[in-house]
Amino acid sequence: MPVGQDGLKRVLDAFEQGDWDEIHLVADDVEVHLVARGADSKVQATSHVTAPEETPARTTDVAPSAPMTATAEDATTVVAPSPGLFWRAPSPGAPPFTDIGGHVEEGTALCIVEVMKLMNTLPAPVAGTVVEICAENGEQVDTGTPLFRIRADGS
Amino acid sequence: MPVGQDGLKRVLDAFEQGDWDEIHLVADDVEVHLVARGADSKVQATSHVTAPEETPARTTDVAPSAPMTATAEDATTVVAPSPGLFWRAPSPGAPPFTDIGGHVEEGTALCIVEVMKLMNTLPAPVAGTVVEICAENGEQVDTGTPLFRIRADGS
Amino acid sequence: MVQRVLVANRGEIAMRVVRACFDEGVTSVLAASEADLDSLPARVADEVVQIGPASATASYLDVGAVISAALLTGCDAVHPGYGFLSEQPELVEQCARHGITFVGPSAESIRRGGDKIAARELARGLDIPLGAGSDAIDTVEEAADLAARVGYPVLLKAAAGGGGRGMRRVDAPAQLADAVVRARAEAQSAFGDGRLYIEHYVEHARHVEVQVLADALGTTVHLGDRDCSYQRRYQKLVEEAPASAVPEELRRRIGEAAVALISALDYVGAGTVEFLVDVDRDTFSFLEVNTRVQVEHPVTEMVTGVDIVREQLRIAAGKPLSFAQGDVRVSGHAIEFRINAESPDRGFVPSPGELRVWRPPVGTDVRVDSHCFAGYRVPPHYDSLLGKLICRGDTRDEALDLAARALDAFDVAGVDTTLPLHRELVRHPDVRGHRITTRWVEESFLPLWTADRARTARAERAATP
Amino acid sequence: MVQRVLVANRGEIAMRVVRACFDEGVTSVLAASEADLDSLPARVADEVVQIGPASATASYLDVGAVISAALLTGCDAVHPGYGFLSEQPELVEQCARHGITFVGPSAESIRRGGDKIAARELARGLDIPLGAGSDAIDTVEEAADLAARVGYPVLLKAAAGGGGRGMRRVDAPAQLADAVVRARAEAQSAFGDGRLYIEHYVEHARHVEVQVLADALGTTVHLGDRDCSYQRRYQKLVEEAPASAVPEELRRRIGEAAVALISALDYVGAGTVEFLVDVDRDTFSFLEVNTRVQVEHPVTEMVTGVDIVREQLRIAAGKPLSFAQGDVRVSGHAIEFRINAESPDRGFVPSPGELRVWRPPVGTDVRVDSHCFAGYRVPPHYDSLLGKLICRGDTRDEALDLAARALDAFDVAGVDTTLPLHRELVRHPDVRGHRITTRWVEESFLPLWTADRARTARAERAATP
Repeated sequence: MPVGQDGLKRVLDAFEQGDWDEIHLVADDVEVHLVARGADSKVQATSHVTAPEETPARTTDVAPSAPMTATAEDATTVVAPSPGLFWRAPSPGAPPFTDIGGHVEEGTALCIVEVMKLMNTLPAPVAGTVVEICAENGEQVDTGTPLFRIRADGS
Repeated sequence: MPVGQDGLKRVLDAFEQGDWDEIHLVADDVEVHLVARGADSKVQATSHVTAPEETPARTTDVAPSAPMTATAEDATTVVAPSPGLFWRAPSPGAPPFTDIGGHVEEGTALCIVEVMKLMNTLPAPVAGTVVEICAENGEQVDTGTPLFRIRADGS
Repeated sequence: MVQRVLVANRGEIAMRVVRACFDEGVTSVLAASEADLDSLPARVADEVVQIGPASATASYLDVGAVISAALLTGCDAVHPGYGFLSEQPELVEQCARHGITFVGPSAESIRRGGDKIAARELARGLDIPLGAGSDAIDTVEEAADLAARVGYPVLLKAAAGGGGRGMRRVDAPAQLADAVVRARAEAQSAFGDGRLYIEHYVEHARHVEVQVLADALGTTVHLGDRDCSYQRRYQKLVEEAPASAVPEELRRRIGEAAVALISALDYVGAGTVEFLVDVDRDTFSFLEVNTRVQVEHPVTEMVTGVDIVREQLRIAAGKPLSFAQGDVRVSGHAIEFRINAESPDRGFVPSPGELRVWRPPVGTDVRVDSHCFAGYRVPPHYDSLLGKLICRGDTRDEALDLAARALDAFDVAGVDTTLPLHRELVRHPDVRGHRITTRWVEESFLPLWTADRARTARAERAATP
Repeated sequence: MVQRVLVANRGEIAMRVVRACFDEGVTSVLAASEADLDSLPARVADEVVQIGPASATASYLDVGAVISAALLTGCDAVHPGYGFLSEQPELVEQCARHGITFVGPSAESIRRGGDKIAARELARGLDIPLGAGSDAIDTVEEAADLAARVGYPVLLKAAAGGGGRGMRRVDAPAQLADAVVRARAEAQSAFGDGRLYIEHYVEHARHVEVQVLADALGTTVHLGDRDCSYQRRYQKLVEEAPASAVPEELRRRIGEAAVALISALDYVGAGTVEFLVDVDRDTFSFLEVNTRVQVEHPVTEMVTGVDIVREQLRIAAGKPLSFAQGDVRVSGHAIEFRINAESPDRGFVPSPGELRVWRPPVGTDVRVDSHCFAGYRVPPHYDSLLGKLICRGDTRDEALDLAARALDAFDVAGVDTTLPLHRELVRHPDVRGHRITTRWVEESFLPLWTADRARTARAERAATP
């Protein structure tokens, strides 16, 4: 059954009555994208412009894996220890753990790699300055994908 | 269970008692190849040197498809009308339908393409001389594989 | 002892036997040709032994290759599946000689049951009806006598003939004398032999067969009947169980005849006795015995709950059948569709190649027996059966409804298949009404369906700019 | 009317619901996130609607997305599966508001049954035993009184606590006074709140649950029990049906308690009532109600023959259950193994990636519920369940034997899975002897198994030149 006028109309009615910020559906040959007036970050979230909505809501009690690192050109590269999703903040809306130019101590949390509901917080392997952030917030990364480059203090 | 000495010995005994010409088995890491003294064409057949043993035993009552043809450089190419096995003779041991240098009339049988037990006899599309046979007897061919090139009479 | 079974076959029946081995807790060793080393049964079986090149004569049909493969891999039994060597007494004898259990009847049973003339003699001795016929006739008077006896319409056939030549249908006594003269002349010119014989012409026939299992301890049971009247060129396309269109009383007598015949053969294993039912006369006649598991065995499994291939393995191991005749209940109705790699639009030419998509339907009363998977290359060397869709319902109508939906959901791409044909067939009023006879597919269904398909294709071409 | 069902879930349960829709003859429309558009349920469902990006909060957990998807595609019902929105009263209310049937209980039932405090109150009112416990204690004397009443060993717990902090086990009255003082100090320093309470410490517990189905016409039946004591970090790993290690009389009372509770909730749909059985005392206590179909429902289906998900659809359509309590027969024993994409050798870290090989075992009493296929990329966004292997036998021993063989035959490559763990577990003497309690996996099985694996790995490394 192709999506008919009926279905579209019902979605519009529901959207007007509901308190939903945004709806984005694709069925058959129809794409529906509705954004409520006054809706803010959520819209941006699902349009993939800035920080996605997904919340690293809880960290688990599994010990974080030590991040794999690789040193090149005076900077230490922090890579993803597993496939997963790269999150720069502890929770959505929260400020990022760190940013370019930021200084970190050895062990300072850099980011979260989320894999199948498991939140893996990656600590900085060295004290130093973040010179590059190599992945986008929310990006799907693979094992070994570079995430951060940190110039160690005194190097 | 890896193949043991027992299994090998039993095969050898059976081969000596039996009237089999040739046995070729591969199991696990063992390959057994036994050829009876005095065995002739069958040996060659399964060792893939000359005409395989498979017999186009009967032709079916399905009308042979007209072979697809393509003309280039003064010669007409006869291609396989379907995937299948290319047979140059009507039955094993029989002389081939035709050979390089042979003259054919339009409609003369050139070969059989066997597909899933169906024997498809291909007729020559033109009268002329066979200048090339492009596939090996018994070869597995695909739709469109060139089989023969025939220089038409008078060209 | 049956602990390691050489599965001497390929395709969907190899999968079926491998699965039965798993169920019985015995090891399966697949005997595969070079072309089948990457096949699904080769991946699913416990072990694999390569028995020769792609060519079946040098692999699946080579008794020596099969026996040596069993010896090499230490198998104590060989399951032949159907086709290939399954009804080859030589394989049975060679198995016995080398101390290997053949999963099937004795060589003697195969010879007596498999040979049509011998089986007809046996049936005659048991008073099982044979196709009404006659010995050669000499005079027109003799012909008139015989025709009156077997009943009109009759068929005049050339004794030396075949393939329909010299065959002549006669509907009434008045036409007989002329027909005999002409048929004799035709036979003489065609075969150099003018002898004729007379049969009753069965206008509306159903192919009905009975599934039998017999263990080595002397128990023979039958699992009810199947109706396999959907045929094209004597190849079954669709099968149903039970044969519920045939009157109850006739089915009872057919079942008894099957058991009598199997018992007289000292048969051990799974077997099928085939009959032709004359729909207009409510009579039946014996056709032949199949001394192996058949392609269409799943419809019987679906309505009885008996696992025929597991029972074969039990029987071969010398165990008693796992149930008695009194336990057999035929519950509901099942129908099977053969999915062949063939182009029904192009005279059913085979269509090997790579299966880009292979997505069978899933459902509780839906069973798909197949060796296919997405990415599988259907080899050109063997037959075109890709798999079988079997659907069960509490009633025949429910089974057909389910089958219609399952066929629609069956998604195959890369090779042509008989699926489009089945999708139409299952919805046809004659099928719904259960009015199928052995000539229905070729004479009623296919001509219209083919014309329809061609018309649709033309219309589509015309609509494309 | 339930004619078009929006399947608002993913993974194996989406496949399960799509299949049940097919069986019931209703149309399935899969609501899929962007990451799941190429998944198997998206290919098998009749239709697909994309409801948002990979992130579950913006797709599978978004009530607005699910409701609008149902409206857009003209669905008259929503099946929520398990997890995600399946126990979210808001989805139920929004469905009602838009005239869509929610396949599950009312919002009110979910609230009263799903909330642990509310459910405990309800159970208390029905005289269903609760975990033996106390209100906060003030003095050592009060503690001694209570401890004597609930029975030693007891557990002192911080009222404000959690995660094991401030928890202290006391085995005998002589140790109590000292323990109370220390625990209070610990609780005070950890939570700024020194209040304690006392529970009986259940040393050997089994997790037993009862599957219930209730239709809208007032019929409530139970389908027997399951034993889900194999757990790691409160996550079930393996489940069995029936809970045959528990004494018959206790199981009868547990079943009655479950039905009483469900009836008191005016419940409509499939639900599970969970209990903890104290193995040493032969007592049971109520844990919680799950107001949805559960991951482990197939073990119950395998021993009863009831299709729980089809019954859910029937119930949602207002139809009566297709069977009565008197028809329910628990026949044989079934066991389920969760195949997770996790590395048991590396602390069970998830292991997403491409499944190079996915070859589940085939067999009559073997069922594999899964959305996986060879070539499938397991996405990192969702949980790690790849599928479930369920095996049935006439006895528990037969089920375990079959499971051992099926686990061996289960071939997966490309991602790490829990299969190696299950292969050892199923052969463990404690499992064969049916001596499992809720701490067995973590305290008995895993430490030894992990050490063993590490030793084997080291030996293999050493043997490699």
